[in-house]
This record gives sequence, C-alpha cells and structure tokens, in this order.
Amino acid sequence: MAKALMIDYEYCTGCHTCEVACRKSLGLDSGQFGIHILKDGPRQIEGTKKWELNYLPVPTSLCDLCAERSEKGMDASCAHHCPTHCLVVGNVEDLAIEVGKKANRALFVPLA
Amino acid sequence: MTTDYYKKHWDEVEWQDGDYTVTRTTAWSAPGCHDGCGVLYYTKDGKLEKVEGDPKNPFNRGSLCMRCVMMPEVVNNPERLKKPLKRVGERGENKWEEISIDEALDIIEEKVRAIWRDYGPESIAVHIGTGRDNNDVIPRMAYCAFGTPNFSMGYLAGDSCFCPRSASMASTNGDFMIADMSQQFENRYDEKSTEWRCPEVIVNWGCNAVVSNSDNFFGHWIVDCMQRGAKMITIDPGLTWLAARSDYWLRVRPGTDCALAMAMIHVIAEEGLEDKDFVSKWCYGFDELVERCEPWTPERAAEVCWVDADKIREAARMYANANNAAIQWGLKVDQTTNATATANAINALWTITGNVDVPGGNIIIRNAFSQNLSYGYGWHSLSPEVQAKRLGSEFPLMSRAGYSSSAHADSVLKAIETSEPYPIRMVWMSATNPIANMGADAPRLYRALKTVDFVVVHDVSLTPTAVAFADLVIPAAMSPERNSQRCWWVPHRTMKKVCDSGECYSDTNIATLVGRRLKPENWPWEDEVGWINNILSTESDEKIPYRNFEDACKQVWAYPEFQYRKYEKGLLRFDGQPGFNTPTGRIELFNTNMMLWGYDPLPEHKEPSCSPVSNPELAEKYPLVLTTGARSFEFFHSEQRHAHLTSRELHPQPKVEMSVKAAADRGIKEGDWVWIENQRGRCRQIATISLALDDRVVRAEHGWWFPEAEAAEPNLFGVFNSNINNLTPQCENGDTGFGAPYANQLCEIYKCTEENSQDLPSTHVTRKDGYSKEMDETNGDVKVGVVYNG
Amino acid sequence: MANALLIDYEYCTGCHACEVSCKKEKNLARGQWGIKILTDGPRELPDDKWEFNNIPMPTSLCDLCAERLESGKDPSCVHNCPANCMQFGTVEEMSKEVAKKGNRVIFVPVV
Amino acid sequence: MAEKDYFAEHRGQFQWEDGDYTVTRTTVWSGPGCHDGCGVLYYTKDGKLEKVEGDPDCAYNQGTLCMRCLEMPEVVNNPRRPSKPLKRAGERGEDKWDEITWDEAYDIIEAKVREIWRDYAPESIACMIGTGRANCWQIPYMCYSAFGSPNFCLGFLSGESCFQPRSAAMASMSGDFFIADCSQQFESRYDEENTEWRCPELIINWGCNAVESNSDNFYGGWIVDCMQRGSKMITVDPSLTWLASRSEIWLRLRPGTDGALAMAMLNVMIKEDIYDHDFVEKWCYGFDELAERVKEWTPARAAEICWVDEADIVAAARMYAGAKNAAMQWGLPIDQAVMGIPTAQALNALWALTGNIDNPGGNIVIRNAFDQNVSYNYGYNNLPAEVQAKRIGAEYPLMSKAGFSSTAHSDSILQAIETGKPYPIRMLWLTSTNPIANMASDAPRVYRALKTLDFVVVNDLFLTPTAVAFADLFLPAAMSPERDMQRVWWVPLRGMKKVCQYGECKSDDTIVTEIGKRLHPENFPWNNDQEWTDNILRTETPGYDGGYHELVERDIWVYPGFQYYKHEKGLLRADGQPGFSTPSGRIELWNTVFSLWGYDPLPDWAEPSNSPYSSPELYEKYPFVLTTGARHIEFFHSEHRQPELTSRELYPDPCFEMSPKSAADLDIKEGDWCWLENHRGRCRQKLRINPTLDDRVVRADHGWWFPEKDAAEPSLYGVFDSNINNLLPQCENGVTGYGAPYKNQLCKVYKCTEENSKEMPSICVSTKDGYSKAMDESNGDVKVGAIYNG
Repeated sequence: MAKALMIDYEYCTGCHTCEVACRKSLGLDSGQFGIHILKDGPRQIEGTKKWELNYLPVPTSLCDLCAERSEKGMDASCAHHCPTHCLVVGNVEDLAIEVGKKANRALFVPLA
Repeated sequence: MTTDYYKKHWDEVEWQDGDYTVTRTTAWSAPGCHDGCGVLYYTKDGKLEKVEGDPKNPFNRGSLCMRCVMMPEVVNNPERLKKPLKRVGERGENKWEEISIDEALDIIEEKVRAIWRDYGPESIAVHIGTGRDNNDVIPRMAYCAFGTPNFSMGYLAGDSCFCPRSASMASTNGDFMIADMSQQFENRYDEKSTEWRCPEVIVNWGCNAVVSNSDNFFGHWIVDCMQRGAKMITIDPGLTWLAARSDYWLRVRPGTDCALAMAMIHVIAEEGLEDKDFVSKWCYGFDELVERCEPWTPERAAEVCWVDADKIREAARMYANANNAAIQWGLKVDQTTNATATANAINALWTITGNVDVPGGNIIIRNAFSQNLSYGYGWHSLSPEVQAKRLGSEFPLMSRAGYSSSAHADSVLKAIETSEPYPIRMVWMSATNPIANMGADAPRLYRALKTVDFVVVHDVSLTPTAVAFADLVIPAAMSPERNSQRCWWVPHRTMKKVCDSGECYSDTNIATLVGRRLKPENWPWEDEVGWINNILSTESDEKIPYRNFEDACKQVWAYPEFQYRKYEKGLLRFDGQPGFNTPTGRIELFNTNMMLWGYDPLPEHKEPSCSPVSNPELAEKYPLVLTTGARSFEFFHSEQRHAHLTSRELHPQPKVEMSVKAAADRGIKEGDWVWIENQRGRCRQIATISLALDDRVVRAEHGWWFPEAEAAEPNLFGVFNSNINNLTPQCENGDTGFGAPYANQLCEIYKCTEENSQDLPSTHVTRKDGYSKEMDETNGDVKVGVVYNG
Repeated sequence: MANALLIDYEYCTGCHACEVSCKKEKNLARGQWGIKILTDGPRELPDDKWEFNNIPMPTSLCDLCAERLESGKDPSCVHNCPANCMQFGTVEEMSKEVAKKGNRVIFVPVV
Repeated sequence: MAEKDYFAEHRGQFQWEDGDYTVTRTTVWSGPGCHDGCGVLYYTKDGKLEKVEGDPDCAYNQGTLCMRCLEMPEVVNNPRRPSKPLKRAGERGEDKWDEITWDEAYDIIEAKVREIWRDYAPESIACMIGTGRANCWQIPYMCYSAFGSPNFCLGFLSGESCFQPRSAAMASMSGDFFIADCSQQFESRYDEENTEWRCPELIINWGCNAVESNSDNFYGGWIVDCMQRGSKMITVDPSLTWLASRSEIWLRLRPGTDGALAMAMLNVMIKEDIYDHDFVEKWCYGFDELAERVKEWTPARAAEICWVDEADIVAAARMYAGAKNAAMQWGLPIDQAVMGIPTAQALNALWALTGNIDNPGGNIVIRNAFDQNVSYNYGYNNLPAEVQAKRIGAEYPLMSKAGFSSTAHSDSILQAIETGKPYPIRMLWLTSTNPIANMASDAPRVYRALKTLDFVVVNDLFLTPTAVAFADLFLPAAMSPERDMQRVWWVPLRGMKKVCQYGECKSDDTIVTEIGKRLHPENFPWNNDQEWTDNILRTETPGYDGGYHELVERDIWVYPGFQYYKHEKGLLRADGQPGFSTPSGRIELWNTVFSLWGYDPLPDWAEPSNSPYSSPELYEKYPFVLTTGARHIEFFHSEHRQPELTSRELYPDPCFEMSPKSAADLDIKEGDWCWLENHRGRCRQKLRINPTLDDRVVRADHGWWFPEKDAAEPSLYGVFDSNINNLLPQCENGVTGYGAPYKNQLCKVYKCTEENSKEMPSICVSTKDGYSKAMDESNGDVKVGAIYNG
C-alpha cells in the first residue's frame, strides 16, 4: 500500500527542523536534502492588509519515507520532530480521509 | 477530467456562453509562436477577452503555453499600431502622420513603378521574420507583385534557422524528418488504433523544446512520452529541466555538435551497433562515413566538446541499442558556420541506427495534402533572367536545388552596402525586427539600412526597426483578427477571424491590395477568403476534405493519412519505386549532391572561427565561450516585450548566465548589470549565477528591446543596449552559404560601473557611427577593428 | 466532500501556464498569484545526477475555480497544463490517483 | 501510525540498548542550544554521542525538537573544542597557550584570589555568566561562597536588559511572575477534560517571534498548537514574522515605541469601558491614577509615534479586551529600551485590566517547581552584610534591596574597571559568556576596559574572541550531554544525565565545587556535580522527596500541581490571605514600591535618546531607525558559528534587512555587503531585502564572529567586523538601572567598496584604540566624540 506524507502547510513555520532531522536520520552530507523547504511570499494581497507567506516542505528523490524507522515502529524523522506536528506519515487511505478535513493541506507520495 | 462542458459543445465550432461568443479555431503567430495550437476564443461584442486550449484539438489537447493564454493582453495592448503611418520627421525621430491605406498604397505603387523604370524589380528586397502569419504569402507578394527574386529572412545571417538542417535533410534523404510523437495521427499516443510506438529514447539535441515549442513541435509532447516510459539524452551547454531528467546530460562546448555526432557514429560503427539490415538496404556511403569518423574516438571528442569520453560512449550505446529512438534537434545545429556538416552528421545517426520513418523514430513528414506553399510560392511567375539575378544564386544548394529557395540574406546586406551586383532601392519588412532580433552585427545592419531609399515596415507594433528606417508603417493584424489557413507538416488548419481588425492588415490582405495595384493578373481574388479558397482548390491534393474556407472552418483541422516505412512501399520517389528521393535512391551518408557542387560530401568538425582552440590570442582577451539565444517561456523572440505584459512581470530584464566561479573571479554577484564584450562590440545584461554551467561558458539572451523606453534616436527603445547581436558577425557563413556563428563566439564579462557605462551602445551606434569597424573588401566581411572607444 | 488538485511534479516543467491562466481567469493584478510555482534545485546529487523539481502551489486566493466547476470545466490551471500533469477531482478520487505513482502531490487549498 | 510502537515499548525506561546504540532518556540545557530544557533521547555508541531525538513521552516538547538540538552531535564532537585547561603563553590576543592540568589551573586561581583578598578585598573579583547557561546558580554561588564577592552579574549586558526588567516590573507590581498559559504547567497537555486548561481565544505576540527564539522556557511550537486549537493572534513586530502573516492584526510599530502602543490600548479600554470591572475593583490598586495617566495617550497620538494605523490600535485593544481569555507572550524588545520598566508596567496593566490574571488561557502566575528558587541569589546569604552593601549598583534599590533579581549592575562594573571607583576590579571570571561578540553593547569600549584587568579566567565551550582577547586562563566547559545536573525554570523539575565525555572538560558544578573546596570548604559540603545536585534536591527543593538518582535516573521530570486563581484562594501571600504578595495585596497599577524609592509609580513612555523625533539632527545624518538582535532558528546568540555546522550552511553570513524601496534609493542590491554606521561606530553585514519593512527601518543581526577567521589579534575572529554592538552605548539605562537602548538606535547604510573598506573594524578597534571616543566623567557615559578615523 503506498505510503504518503501529509503536510498541514498552514502551520509550517519554515523552521528547518525536518530538513536537519532528515539529514541526520539518512546520514546525508552538507548540501544534501531528503526534504527541502520551499517558500511562497511574503506578498501583500491586493486591496487588503493581509500578507501571503507559506512554507512547503517538499520530499526530494532521496526521501524513502524512513522505511527503516517505520520498521522499528517509529514515525519518519521529519514527522517525529516537527515542532508544530504539521507533518504526518501514513498509508494513503488513512491520510486521504484526513487531508480533506481542512484547507491548506498537501499529501505527498514521494515514491511509488 | 470533468469536461462535460466541452463534451456538450464537442461538435460545434461556435456557441454562446453567457454573453461570450466561443469560437473553436487555431492560432498562428503573431503574437506567440508558429505551432498552430487549437484554441477557443472567448469574445464579447467583438473584443477578445479570454483564450483557452481546445481539448478536442489533437495537436495540444486543451493545454496552452503562457504566450497564448496571455494573448488578450497583447491583442488589446493600447500601444499597438492602429493606423498606417507616414514618416514626417527624419528617420529615427519617431514623428508620424496617420494616413489611409489608399494613400499608403499610392506611395508604394509610385515608388515601385519608379524602381521598375530606373533600376529593375530585383532592386526591391522583401523580408519576413520567423514564419509569421503564413511564410508563403509575402514571398508571393515579392515575386508576383514586385516582380523581385530577392525574398529572404530579415538579415538572418546564413539563413541559420531551420534552413541549413532542411537543406541537409533534403539533399541527404530527399525528404524532411521529425521526431515521432504521434503528432501525425488524430488519436494521439494510441498504440491500438495506430502503429505508433512510444520512443524508447528521445535525444534533445540543442533543443529545449518545452520552452521553445520550436518548428511546429509542441515541446510538452516530450513530457507525454516521458509519462509513457521514454528515457532521454540531452545535449546542451546549460542544465535545462529536460537535462535534469535525462539519463545522460552531455554538457557540450557550444559549436562542437558535429564532433560529438561523429564520435557517436564512431562508437556505433566500432561496436557494430548499427542497423546492418537497414544500412545495407537503404544507405549509400556507410563505409566512407565510418572511415571519416574513424579518428573521432570519444577520447578525442571529449577534448573538443568538453564532455567526458565514457559519457559519450554510453550515450551512443543507449541511443543505438534502443529499439526505437527519436532525435529532436534545434537551432544550435544551424547557428554555426559548420551547420550543414553538423546536420549531415546528426542525420546520419538516425540513419545508421535504422530509426528512419519507423514508429517512435524520426519519421519522414510532408505537408498535409501536399500543400507545399513556402518561400517558392509564385517563384515561377518570374522569368528565368530575373530568377538568375537572385542575390546568393552562386550558392547552388540555395537556388538550384530549390530546397528552400530564398535569396542569401548576407548577400542582400552586401548589395545594400556596395551596390554590387546591383543596388537595393527598396526594402519591405513584414513582421521582422532585424536590428532587435535576427540581424547579426546589428550596428552594421543599422548603418546599411539607413542608406536604403524607401523602406516599408508591416508589423504589430512600432518596433526599433520601424522607427529607425520606415518611411511607411502598416499595422499588421494578429491571429484572432485574420482569416487564414496553414499547414506545416500536419494537420491542415484554419484560423477564423473573431475580432475586428480595424485598419490592421493581415499579410494576405496587404499582399492582395499591393498585388492588385501592381500586377492584378496575378491576384484573381479580392480578399483573404478569396485567396484561401484559391489555395484550397488549386494548391492542395484531392484528398483534402474541404475546398473552401467556409467548409474548412466547420472542421477547423484535417489530418492526411500517414504511413510508416514509406521508402519500402514506393511512396517517396516520383517514379513510385521503393527508396528515397535521392540520386542513388538511398540515404546518402556520402552526399552526392554536395560532391556535385564541390562541397565535402561527408561531415567534418570545423572549429568555430572565434574559439579557444582556433584563435588562442583572441581567447586571451576574451576567455569566455559565448552562446546566445536560448529561449524563455515568456517571449517569442522579440515579441511580448511591453512592460505591462505578464511576460515582462515574469521576465523583467535580460539575463546572462555564468558559473559560480566565473562570476566570483570577476567580483560579480547575482543581479549585477554586466558588460558582455568582444572584438566587435558590447552589450549589457544582468548576471544570473548557475550551479551547473562550465566555468568557461556563458549564455546570453537575444531579442531584447524596451518599449517602455524612449523611441526616438539615439535611444531607439534601447535596442542596442542589451543586444547580444552587437557581438555576432554578418557575412561569415559555411561554404554552402548556410550557417552563421550566432551561438559560438568569445567574450569577456565585467561589472557595469558608472565610469564604464557613460556611453551606452544605443547612443554609441546611432550617434557615433556604431562600433568603429572598417569593411574588409575581400570577402565583404568585417575586419576586426578597434573594439570601441566607449 | 472537499475537492483536491493533483500535481504529478515529476513532469512539471515550470512553464508558468498554470500561473498565467489562473491570473487571467481570476483577473489578478500584477504581483498577485492564485497558484505559484515553487522550485527545488537545481542541486547536484552525489552520483552525477541533479535534483530539479517544480511544484505549483495554490495560494490563499485559490478557490479551485468554483465558477468554472459549475459550468462543467476543470480549474483553468488543470485545463491549460501543457504537460497534463495536473488533475482535479474529489479528495477521494485524487487520493486514489496520487497513490498510483511517486513524485505526486495533492493539495486541498479550500474546504 | 506504525503497528509496532518503538516508544511505547520503551515507555518508562531511563536507558536501553538499540542495536549497538545505548539510548538514554533525559533533558538538555544550553550550551549548546537554548535554555528550554526539552526532553531528548541521546543515542551513544562506545561513549560517543551520535544522534539526538526528541522524546515523545516528554510533555514539554512531545517528541519534537528545533534544529539546534538535532545538530548537537556536530557541536559536541567538534574538533575545534579545547580539551584541556590552557594557560596563556604569549601576550593577550596572541592566541598562544600551554596545556596545563586542572590542579595547576586551580593553583593559579587560588593564589590569585588569596592575593586579592590580601592586597585588595573579595569584592574586587567580578563573576559573570551568559544567558542562563548550564544553570544560573553555580557561578553566583562560587562568586559569593568561594570568592566572597557580591559582584555577580551578566556579561556586560547593559541595563541587565534581558528578562530582568520585565521580571522586576512584574515582581514589584504583582509580587509574582506571569507567563502565557499554553498548558505547559500540566503533564497532560491541551487536555480540557482532565485539567482546567482552556485554549486562549487570543494570543498576542508582543515583540516575540517565539517560533524562532524559543525564548525564556517557552517553546514556540506551543503557539502553533494553540492556533491549531482555534487561537486567533495579534502580532506586534517591526517585521512580518510567520506569526504576523497569520495574525488577525499585525501592528508594524516603530522600534522602541512599545510603551506608547500599550498606553494607547489602555486608553481605548478605559475610554470605551471594556475592561474587567469586577477584577479591577476586587484585585487592582491605583486604577483611577492609571486612567488619569493614560488619558492623553489617545490612539491617534500613538499612531503618530508608533507609525501604526490608529484604527488598528483601537481594533487590537477591543479584540484583546473582548476575548473571553487571552494570553500575551512578550519578548526582549521591552527590556532593551531605556523605558523598559515603565513599558513592562503598561503591558502588565493590560492583562490586569482585562482580568487575564491566573485564568485558564490567560497569563498565569507561575513559580519554580517545588519552590526550588536557587538563582542569582544562591549563596548570597553566605556574605556578611557589610560585603553585601559593597555590591556595585547597590544604589539601585530595585536591584539590591528588594532582592528581586539580585545581581550587581554590569554598567557600573564597567565604570569601576575604567575608573577604579568605588573600588578597583582586579579579577574577572567569565563562564559561557562572550561579551565582545554578543552581549556587550559598545563592544570596543568593553574591549578597552577588559584589557586593563589584572587577571581574567574564561570558562567556555570554545576559544571565543573574549577568551583570546583577555583570558590568562581558559577552562574547557562541558556541554549538555557531558553533565549530571538538574534544573527548574518554572516547571517541570528536570534531570540531565551525563552520557559522554570530551577531553578533560568539566561541568560548571564540578569546577565550582573543586575551587570552592580550596577557598571556603565549609560552603561546599559535596564533592562533585552529582552530589551537589543531590544536595539542592534535598535541601533547596522542599516539594520534591528525592535526590540525584531518583530524579535523573527514574523520574527524569516531575510536574508539581497547579491551581488557577491562586490569588482568590490565598495561595500567593506569605500570610495565606487572598490577594497578591504586594504591599496593598492587589496588583499595583500605581506601584507603591516604586513611589517608595522615588520612581514613577505609573507606566509611561518617552522617545529613545536617538530617534527621529528626539534627535532630529542626528536623524539627518543617520536616516534609519535601527533595531537589532532578531533571533534566527539556526543560532543561539553567538553559538553555532563554526563554519562546518549545518547552521552556517543554512545561514552563512551576517545579514541586515531593509525595504526594497530604501535599498533601491541607495542603489544597493540583495547580497551586497554594506556598512551600518552611526556616531559611535560601524560594522558591515549583507543586505537581505525584506519587502515587509517600513522604508525607514533597518534590522541587523547580532552575535557574529567567524571561527574560520584568524583567532589572533588584530583579526580576533573578525569579532568587530560585523558586530552591531559597535553602534550601541553602554551606561545609558533607565532610572531604575534596568533597560538599555539595544533595539532602538539610528544608523545610515552605504555599500562596501574597496576604498571605504580598507580598515576593517577589528583592525581599527584592536590596533588603533577603537573608535576614538573621549570618556565623559560626569555620568560615566561616553561623550559623543568623533566617530572614527577609518
């Protein structure tokens, strides 16, 4: 069953925890990312005082959704350490129900 | 896809949607490129408000690139030309007076008749840009209205856009080849109802198709094939998106494609990977080719091309071992003096691997319903003596073989400069902006065109070319403002006019008006629909399902029947025999035509004239290898440059790409304005830093002018300030007359400072007679003079 | 049941078609975006490979083209994507789709 | 979630094997990293720390961590760490050292102290720490109980302007400390069934970007947890933080005007009568006087001063007052202003007027777990009264008499070093503080002063600029995983288990014990850090019945009980009566203690000394309002600067921020190195354009030194080159001695060029006697002299 990474990007503060946790867990060198935070904004929304600023952690080709950790009964390292708990790894069906419950959520399937 | 909206209207070509009228048709430049995508125009009281891709049209299947999506912005651009203009001030003062079309036609008629009387029709030169509206309408006006043989591109040195490749293919195979993405079938990628098979490997050779959508090739077809399993090899100096997803990215030194192709042939022959059956049955000169490529080991090519040897070897094997593979090639093959040889070498690759006219290989393609109107349309209305006077007729490949019969642009320039063999008194330019885009050595071109007695510019907006030279400016109609029909390979398409063109004139309209004033007998129709009906009934074979524009509009497009392996079925040669349209009936790896005309029949690598290898002292002063003209999503050449358009929002300034080290060594940072300079001139663009470029290579952009800037001289929309063609030469072509070194020069780059930017190129060119160069009489080329006193 | 936007970002070339068609559809001013392409890379990977992914991300202005949906059309970004790598449907449908292959993401910009 | 649950299997275990890893469940304390005390799992292999993970069972951080703890192994195992005590071999600043044994080091220290006791007096020894390193009581205890000196304070942090001004204001107004209620006082978090906690309807982020700073025992993620449970937000910050982008109202105030804004919000609440009448009548004192004071603080006036829309001020006041329960999380900008204390009073009045006092989801009264109140006053009672009276800064009652946070006054210690008044300082002990890189404003002045000291000991993790510049002795300090200890800061009581050892590093507890036994053995009835920890647990932690092993190896953390509305239940006052432990038993909006000591009892606000309105001529020359020290997740103050750390990869260079328009006006671009300069000095940082800033505001980084640069003087790790403290004053404090204008100065910005960068600040300070300033005897402050001759 395909596994997926759900991100509630409304609450992602761009704090780099997932990037560093992933790098340590996969033992990557500096400059390498298993998950990488992309940024949209800051941009003032026309005619309002609102500002658009969203971060989106994106799994890269090095991401294996922490297969090894999940065998040991652990969450993926990024999900485990995210200070706002906005990352969840699980089966696509379970997360499919979750992702629809609230706006500003994304569901990544990095590898088949 | 919840597309029942489109299912509901599947069989209609026009319907009401609220207060919108929706019209199903196709688009053709301007604005946007010459791919002829299927569109749905949404108009409200005659104004174009929205453009959508037409899901029913097999060419683009509902999607569009951003250039068509933003079309309403360009069509409704308030800065567009609306009325014919007559120059009142001096050339370059940008002072105009609005006149009627009749007044304009009177002036043109009077001028033409005076030239007929005092000089001869050949003293009129007619130019177009890259395949605007139709690329057969203006040539016919040249031949059948002005009576001149001198039609060519707008000073595109060596006609180095697709002509060298098409001349090479025509002379080697007798036909043209394109990568098979099932674009010749109405039901796309359908391995059940068509013989099409997805290519196992696609080679992107100097072509970033997803960005350029080049020559009737919708770049994202490659992505469709990727989604169906195609792997890729990419040959490009820069890391494109396609390169990042390729099994092999060969980061080739600009201008050395021929060496790379010959090394790949070397590997294929040495390891016996060629398709022996196809070579023995359908090729001529395989042994000579192999012998010529024998010295081109991957190790030697690695030296020349700056790509490591085993990558060349592995890429060649991957290509050869694939049971079907397609090569999609681009302009960088044409834009070198060694263009024809390079094209021959790459043509040989798909030949010796048997990827000829096979599903998922390089298929032989012909225009739908054999409607072969092109630069030769109306040529035979000229008498043989006038035909013989065509400038550049000394280049047999261009004229005698009739492959793509146009005058030789470089020779037209020299004729203007020297009046040899005869003076050029009038220049007509339709939808071409040479000093901003096509014309190499723009300052030299600027000086030459200033001397022409009478210049007419017919374009969509007031361009630097119009302001600098035009005595008369005629506004051109855009795609949704004209009725038209077109085929480039397949399918045959119609373009339905959906909004009022006001006093803008489509190519067909203006040609008809001019033609009926000068040689009415050649123009037996009143308007564009009349001409279309003539073409549909007389210039297309009987299989075409409609014979007039009205019926054509009901179908919008029509696909001719397509067969693979036509050479086996006698479908290529005039005599109906199996084989190819060549003297030997085979694909001539050893090109007998070229041998006949004294050219080298086999490919051979030639160093570009300005390269670290061929010219070390020049490389001392200008150490960086410069390639130019890589495409961007936002623009079609020098179009879409107005500041308020979405294209400029996404791509505000001209960019030159250089490596991290190259920038650091010169104290240059991302976003710095920098001068790009060589022995001919300089221009300034903004440095962008690339992690993936070779430290010795830089990539500059083309086509930049700034409509928001001052139009009158000396500024001239800042046309010379960022113009990379200040650095490229005219009149340096291959021995066949084709090819020019646009994409392989040398340069140095240094940061703009206040001191070194006092004298901007536009002022320097328009006020101080350009970069000070003397003419070199011997070959008409430019002696390498003092760079500039800037 | 919420709707979702699926993007097969293995094939997104970053060609801006979605951004511009959305701008036109919603008539957004300069500097405003209903969907924005975010790019990861190019970044060299160890074995001479390159990481280079484009991911169009809906912004707070995205309402999944509610108006177009009523008239039986896809959102304008999905409609115009030259790489056909965008799909639209209910979260349930798109979740089945997303599971079929790697390098895919579904967004639920509005509920 | 995974079927098998690794963490469920090990719940309750303190230590277990996992393959060839030993996993230890404990908590951390800075250095490296901040002072939040998160729960972690250390993975060690043959005694070496290899991995750190968040402990899902620890209620504080619930398994999550910020990147500083995740990269801890890189810092702990960093080869740059000295592993042995070092004795200075060359001149100060030459960075020449001899490795010596701990006994030799202690011999030197003992001899020096006894010599000072003999020739001068114990008070001529000063001890300083950074921000709450290891623990905050060991070094004070050493200062009082080993050296016998009263002069303990923070490392030249002018006006003690980190948390102390706020804590002094709270303590004096309300008798206790308040924090935002995110259920951190309960072991079952956010649990509205089993605890009385209710999610705050509204959270105000006042000058605190918690998600990046994780300030004073407050884990930023908690705010997002509350957001996910419905909390709305208001953010007060000069720049759009992530929290601001998600706030209902973002008040982009001028740096240094927090007080004016707070006064205006009080004005709105009182004028519109939307404050909590019941609470004010029952529990507040001096409401009428407060109302009178804020009368002229209209929102219109504050809008002028704070550069914020009047409507937003009114809306914010209404939203805060209207919320059922609202919590305020405030930060350093309040302390780092001369008007620090009055501003803190105004904010304290805000939550009093709205009744958000000790209510679920409001600002709760919080005390250290199990009443373990060992802090800066630990061991102070071992000093005789006459010695206590000699403490420098004793003239500031708030600091000494009221015992609120009894430290010496660091500005006064600086003046004592410079002038020898009231008595000379002969010896300085610095533990885990790097003043000339981080805390010390007017770093060049502090540099000059410390050079004159007779004997300096630096006890830190790395050889810092402070160590190289001044240390006669360097003692390598143990890091978090190398120490056995315990800690409370509010709640819970935590244990820290030593799991690895680096060279001969020793923990603060061990060093202090070993020195203490040599000088005043009677005050040190324990032998090492475990025993001292055990002693504190058994003698200073009345509510906890266990020692070192019970806490560190069994409980790991322990939560005391918590009650809301303690003032109603007589749980606050020593006499058990309802009310607050203030003279009036109420929250003193009119502060009786302040009036006793001649301070203004009511909140107030005044322009900073350097501002557009208070010093227009200065503003003429230095047209930007400068704020400094905004936190970045990558660093904890001047830590994590080693170039090979992930922190430096993600944040390589010191950056200042400016608006796009201001950058354009100055013709500087993203990434340009620029000088930031005012009348005191200058430093250079890289421009990072921030589109959300007011055009008149500039934000600069703090704490920058470069371990990769040459350590010896004059470079001194480039400590002065990018040091924003070159521009800040010492000895400019509030009347109470608290507060200093770190975050509200003026400056100008100009691009670095070769000419204006010939003499770098490090050279200018360390070889040319710093920025040439004359001392002003009168108030010991620095006269505004010639800037510098650079």
